[in-house]
Amino acid sequence: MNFDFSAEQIMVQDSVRSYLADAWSMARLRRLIEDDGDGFDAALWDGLAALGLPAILVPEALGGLGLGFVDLALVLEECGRALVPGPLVETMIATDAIVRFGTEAQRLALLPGIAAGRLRVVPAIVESGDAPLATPLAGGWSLSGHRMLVPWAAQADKLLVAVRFAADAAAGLVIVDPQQAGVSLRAETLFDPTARAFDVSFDRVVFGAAEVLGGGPSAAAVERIGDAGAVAAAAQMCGIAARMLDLAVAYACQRVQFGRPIGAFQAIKHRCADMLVQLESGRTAAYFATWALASAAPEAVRAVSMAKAYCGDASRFICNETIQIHGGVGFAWELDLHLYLRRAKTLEYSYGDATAHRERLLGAVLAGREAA
Amino acid sequence: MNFDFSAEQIMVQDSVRSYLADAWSMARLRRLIEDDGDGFDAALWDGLAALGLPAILVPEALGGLGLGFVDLALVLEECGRALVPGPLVETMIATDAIVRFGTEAQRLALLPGIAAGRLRVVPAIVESGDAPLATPLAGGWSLSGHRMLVPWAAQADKLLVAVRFAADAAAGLVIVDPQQAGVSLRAETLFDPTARAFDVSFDRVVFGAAEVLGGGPSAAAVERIGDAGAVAAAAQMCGIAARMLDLAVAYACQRVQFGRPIGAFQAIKHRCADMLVQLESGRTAAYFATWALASAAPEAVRAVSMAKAYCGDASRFICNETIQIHGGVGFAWELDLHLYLRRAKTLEYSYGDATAHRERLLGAVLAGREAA
Amino acid sequence: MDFHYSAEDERFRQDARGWITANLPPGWGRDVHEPEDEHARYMGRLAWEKKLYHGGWAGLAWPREYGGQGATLVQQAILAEELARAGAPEGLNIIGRNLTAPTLMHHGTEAQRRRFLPKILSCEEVWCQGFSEPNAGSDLAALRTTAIRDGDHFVVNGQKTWTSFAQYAQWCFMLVRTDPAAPRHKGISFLLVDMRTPGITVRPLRQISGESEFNETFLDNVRVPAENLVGALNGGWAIAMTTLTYERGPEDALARQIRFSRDLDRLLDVARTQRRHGAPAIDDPVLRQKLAGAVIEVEIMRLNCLRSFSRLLQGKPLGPEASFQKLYWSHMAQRLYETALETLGATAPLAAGDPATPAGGLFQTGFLQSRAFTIYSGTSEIQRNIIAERVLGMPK
Amino acid sequence: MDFHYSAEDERFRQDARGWITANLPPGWGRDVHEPEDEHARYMGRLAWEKKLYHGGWAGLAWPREYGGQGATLVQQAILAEELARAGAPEGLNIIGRNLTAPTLMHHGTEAQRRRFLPKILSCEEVWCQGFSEPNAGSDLAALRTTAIRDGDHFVVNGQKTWTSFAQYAQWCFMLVRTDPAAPRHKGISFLLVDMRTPGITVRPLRQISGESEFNETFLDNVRVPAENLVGALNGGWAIAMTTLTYERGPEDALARQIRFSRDLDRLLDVARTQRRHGAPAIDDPVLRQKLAGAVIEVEIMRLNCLRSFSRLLQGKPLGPEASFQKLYWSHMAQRLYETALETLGATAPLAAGDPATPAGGLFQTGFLQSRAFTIYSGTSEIQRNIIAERVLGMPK
Repeated sequence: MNFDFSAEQIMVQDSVRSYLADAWSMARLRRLIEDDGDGFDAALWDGLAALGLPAILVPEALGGLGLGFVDLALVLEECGRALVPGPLVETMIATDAIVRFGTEAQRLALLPGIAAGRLRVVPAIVESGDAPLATPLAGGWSLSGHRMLVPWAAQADKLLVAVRFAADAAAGLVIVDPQQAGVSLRAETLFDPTARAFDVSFDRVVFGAAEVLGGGPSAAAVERIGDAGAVAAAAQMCGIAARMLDLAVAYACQRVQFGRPIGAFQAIKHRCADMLVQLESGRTAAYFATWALASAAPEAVRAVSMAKAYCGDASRFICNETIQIHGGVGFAWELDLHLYLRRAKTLEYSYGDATAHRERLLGAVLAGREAA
Repeated sequence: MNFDFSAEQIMVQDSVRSYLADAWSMARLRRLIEDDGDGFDAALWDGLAALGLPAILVPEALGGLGLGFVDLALVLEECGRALVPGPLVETMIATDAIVRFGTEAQRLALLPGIAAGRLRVVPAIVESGDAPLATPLAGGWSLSGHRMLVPWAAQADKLLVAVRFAADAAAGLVIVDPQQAGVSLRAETLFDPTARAFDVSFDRVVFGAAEVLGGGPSAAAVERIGDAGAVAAAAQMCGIAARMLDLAVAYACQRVQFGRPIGAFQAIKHRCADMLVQLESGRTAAYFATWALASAAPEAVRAVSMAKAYCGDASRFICNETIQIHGGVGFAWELDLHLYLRRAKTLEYSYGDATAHRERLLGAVLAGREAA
Repeated sequence: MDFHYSAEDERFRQDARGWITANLPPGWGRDVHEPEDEHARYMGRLAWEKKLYHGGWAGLAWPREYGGQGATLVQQAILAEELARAGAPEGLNIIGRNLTAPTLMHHGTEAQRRRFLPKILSCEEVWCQGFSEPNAGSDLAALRTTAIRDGDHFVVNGQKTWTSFAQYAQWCFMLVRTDPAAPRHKGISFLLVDMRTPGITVRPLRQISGESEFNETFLDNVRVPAENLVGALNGGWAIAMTTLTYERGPEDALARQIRFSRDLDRLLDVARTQRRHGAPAIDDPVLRQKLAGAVIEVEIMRLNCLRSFSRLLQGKPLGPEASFQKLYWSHMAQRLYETALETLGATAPLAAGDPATPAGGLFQTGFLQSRAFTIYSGTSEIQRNIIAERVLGMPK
Repeated sequence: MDFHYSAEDERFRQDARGWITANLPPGWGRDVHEPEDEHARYMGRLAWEKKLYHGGWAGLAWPREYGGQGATLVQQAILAEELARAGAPEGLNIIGRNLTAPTLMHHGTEAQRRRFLPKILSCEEVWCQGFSEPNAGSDLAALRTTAIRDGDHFVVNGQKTWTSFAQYAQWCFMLVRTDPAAPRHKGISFLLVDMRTPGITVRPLRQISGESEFNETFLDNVRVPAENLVGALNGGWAIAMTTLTYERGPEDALARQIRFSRDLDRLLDVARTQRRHGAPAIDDPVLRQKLAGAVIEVEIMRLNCLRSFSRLLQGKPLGPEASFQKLYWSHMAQRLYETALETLGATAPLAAGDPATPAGGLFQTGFLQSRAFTIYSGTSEIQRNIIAERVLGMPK
């Protein structure tokens, strides 16, 4: 029983933070927005890959570090804090699913490349009207339908597409190459200008069992990638919220009105205290969830939904109040606050919102009581 | 188009307030609690009857003042503000139903007595497991089942019981004498020690068409008595909340800590400002609802549910925060705060809580859009 | 208390409804909204406001001698309702109508009123507001922009910020320091400044919503005729309080209520078409609670305004309780747009411009704009101070 | 990070669970709760605490020389979990265990520790706390109770208030003013006072819940041996800060979490049996959101405590972040009991004692008690000051 991160885990966090402090900046992020290009920062990707981040979850035998989700917790927080763009976090989420559910061949084919930073894989799982349906075909299936909000699909080498199999209505993840025939991408306009996502259509895309993660339908794999995404979102929201609170406190200590720093007024300082309570409680929930995921604990569903619901509400509160505390400059485009707000809001509604996760958690709790 | 009360309405309010200031006090209310008797203050009842309050809704031809629900608004607020106990407000709610739905004979039999302060009539409408069911009988019906939380049933001359008629599942209000054979009362233990309510059982209570309000089943009468109760509760909650805010502000201006009145600290003063906004918005909603009820406006359902939902939330917030602002003495039995809290909480859960009324309102709004 | 309308008012309503139906710009109404391009949007708003003026719908309750129609405040509220019902655009000269005009009616000379008020209604002159400065936000009395008398002119130097619509405005009312030696509140004057005067530079400030409604305004030896002083020299603070009272008051609020009510209406439509868990979002009981809460709050906002109007009709002046309106609607609107994003659910991360986002991204933009509502016109913290100290009488 | 328990800890858990099952007082467990009569309730709690002590479960993580078991903080947390799972009663000597003991461990003499600590664990001596006074609530340093040295005694005069369990306590630790001439914080000392000393009068204060856990304590020439001074003369303020840190810290919080967790468990049961609109309340999606929120918050409370324990295990001292625990759980509990009343719905106006109210009125009582949570042990306003100033470094 131990709620602390290890010295190694904290070292990794420090190295990520100091790399980002040196090699990355909000100014560079803004250039990516203004350039109006594909939003992908190859140098940043390479730098983070050189630090070993995509390798964390990959087994040592396949060129990775052989670590688990707990080892990601603080890294994800740093990614949130620095608004790291690009498909790094999404690749980590997909990696977790491949490590746990992939066949030997799939693991061999994908994980070394991921560990080396050569391969980018993203989940394509957001529910929309016309979900991809796989109908049987000689020697495989034909896939049609579409997925919205597929992150960085144009920069990804593979998509992990949540698919429904017509035969027995089973669900599964299918490995699809976005360049494959029948796959078409439409760039979406996003609330977070530092992100990229695509509406991906599948028109009779042919695939075989080799492309189904684990070799066949697996509802567990679909649920797992959603859970990993939810926890990654929760941890990133903690990072963003922590950064916002830092900015709020710093501004409140420095901005003088009525002859005093505004941070001396209870209206401001008490709110900052409430923000801290929610931030730290969110971290508590997010850290616990990474452990539950890593150890496949029986309470994993509850832990994941708890983290996503609580961190979503907390980051909403903290981001909104940070803007409020900044007063007039809080809604100036030049300040970075809205970039944090936009990313946090996007994460809040990704991988299930707080309401959905609360309902899921209560269902699990009641089922657990029933069983006990 | 006019959102103001008339000079006459404000005069009535003033007369009620000054009567209560002279003849009524929290000390007297506390004696009613400590005496552990029936909780009924006959002198108060007579005094308020002499002021004409039970006569307000009764037509002039029947000895009343021939006024409407708007004329009750400020009176109800004063009743809440002074925690007037006893079946006065309940009798007003029942009176409204009798005026609108009673047969000529029923109006003649009941309303003059009500106007004169001789007759007390209370609604028995709270939903519980075993609702009263009327089964046909030669020349009438036989009523069995029970109603909980019937206010002041032991002090009432008549109950207006919401009943389901077995034949066609129609609903209606039945006038029942609580002394009648087959009616039995169990005094309930209440959260509000200044109130009295009873679990009333009906065991084959025989009645005829003459006892059915309006002469036959009427879902509209049942809905109306619930609406009148909800609006009366909303107005009383405004009165309680207004009193609580007065107490909070007075205490905050007088209690000195750290060398300043605590009302000078933003943590306290800003909360009082928020309380005022909610109080006044609640009044806006409650006043509008009395008008909608009085004029049977098409928006009545929406107005009633808006008032009950908003005032419930507002009074919850204001009562809780007033106790908080009082610090240690806020949770002392000797202070009156908890008596207001208990009454307000009881009203919050009477005649439908905020959640139920929000759902009802949205249903009405969507139905209205459908129709438009 | 009576919410019925007189026969005359009902006739007025029919007239207004008829006129609006006949004159609404193409593309407006239930299912569309303003153009993406900001300049086009503001020009559209200006054109609509001018159309209203020419139709005889501007300044309904103003005195006739200043271009008004001599109608009642009730009719003004009816017009607002009908504009909302029709989904009509907002105007552009909001500051002129809602702030300059009442300020001049209270504190201007007869000459100033006759000079300025009619052109506000006709929209020949659009107004902006020069109060805030970089170091004078909540603490407005810390303002540093100076005006030094030079013959029959004042020479103004300094910097204003958050000057809404300055790039479209011909005139600006401005607080300037005319006596640097006096106590903070006693050395301030209220000036009317022609924005076309040499020495004025306007730099748009981009907001988090991507729009540039606000500006920084730099003043470099700007010469303002002394006759453009409103009220007494060094008596500007009290005048500014009047302006702020109107900025936060029911007339401004009712105009905003139009927009919130329209957006809420769209939201209810969207909730019917958006699907979640295989059913229309509107069938989700949890979302229904939030939508119902929004309906209630938007309706109470309207009724709160009517309640204030009733006070005005009785001749009671607008006081510090104007802060009450501002505090109410600004937080209400933030909740409204949060609920809107929740209604969008998984599609909330899309934005204006994406074909898959409903109502053209209206709610995402509204959400971003709403973050400013609790800041401009005096932050919520300032409003709470005013309410606590001046309405509830709590200590400073 | 690892939430698995070691084999040894799992054995400990089995032992604890077995012992609790065998020793739980009759009537306790999932479906019942404490007796109505307050005195009987407290005597029951005291008896249970003594039973735990005799069973070897008291002071698990305390040093053996003071009567402790030398076990780990983790095992202490396991015991707390098992007590919660079993629906066991709380103890009575909470102030002794959670406040007196750590204060003496930090600031007491060895003699004081050996004299007082073992009897806290055995419950031979129950403690109460004498900090607040009528005019020294949030502003604790305004206290006026004096202690004047007279030979080898202090003579204490004054009045304390909100002294929990004073009527059951043999001892009280108390803040007294020993140098009225010194600056407010510098003239205060920390005394241990035998409640049986002549001159002490205890008057129960009835609370809004109807209970009388709190008291006013009057001190009239009470003679306290000088050896009962803790720490330095006039050095009491720093010691009080230690006490308050523990009062607000994770150990106190975890004990409370037991109760909230037990009440929440009952609430989920009640939600299955209460009916609304013809279906079990637990099927109402809107209520489910609130119940889920309660489950989340109660679980995060437990995890927040474990996170603090991990810091303690690493030897990091408990600092001002203790205020964080207090602020979190007090508001959480208020939401929990509001949700409980909402679950009761139309039956919420019933109270303890009525046969038709579920769980014996537990939730109504809990609701009333919870109003005090954000007030005692330092109001939420004080906790927010501490967090802002001492954790976030914001200006005073």
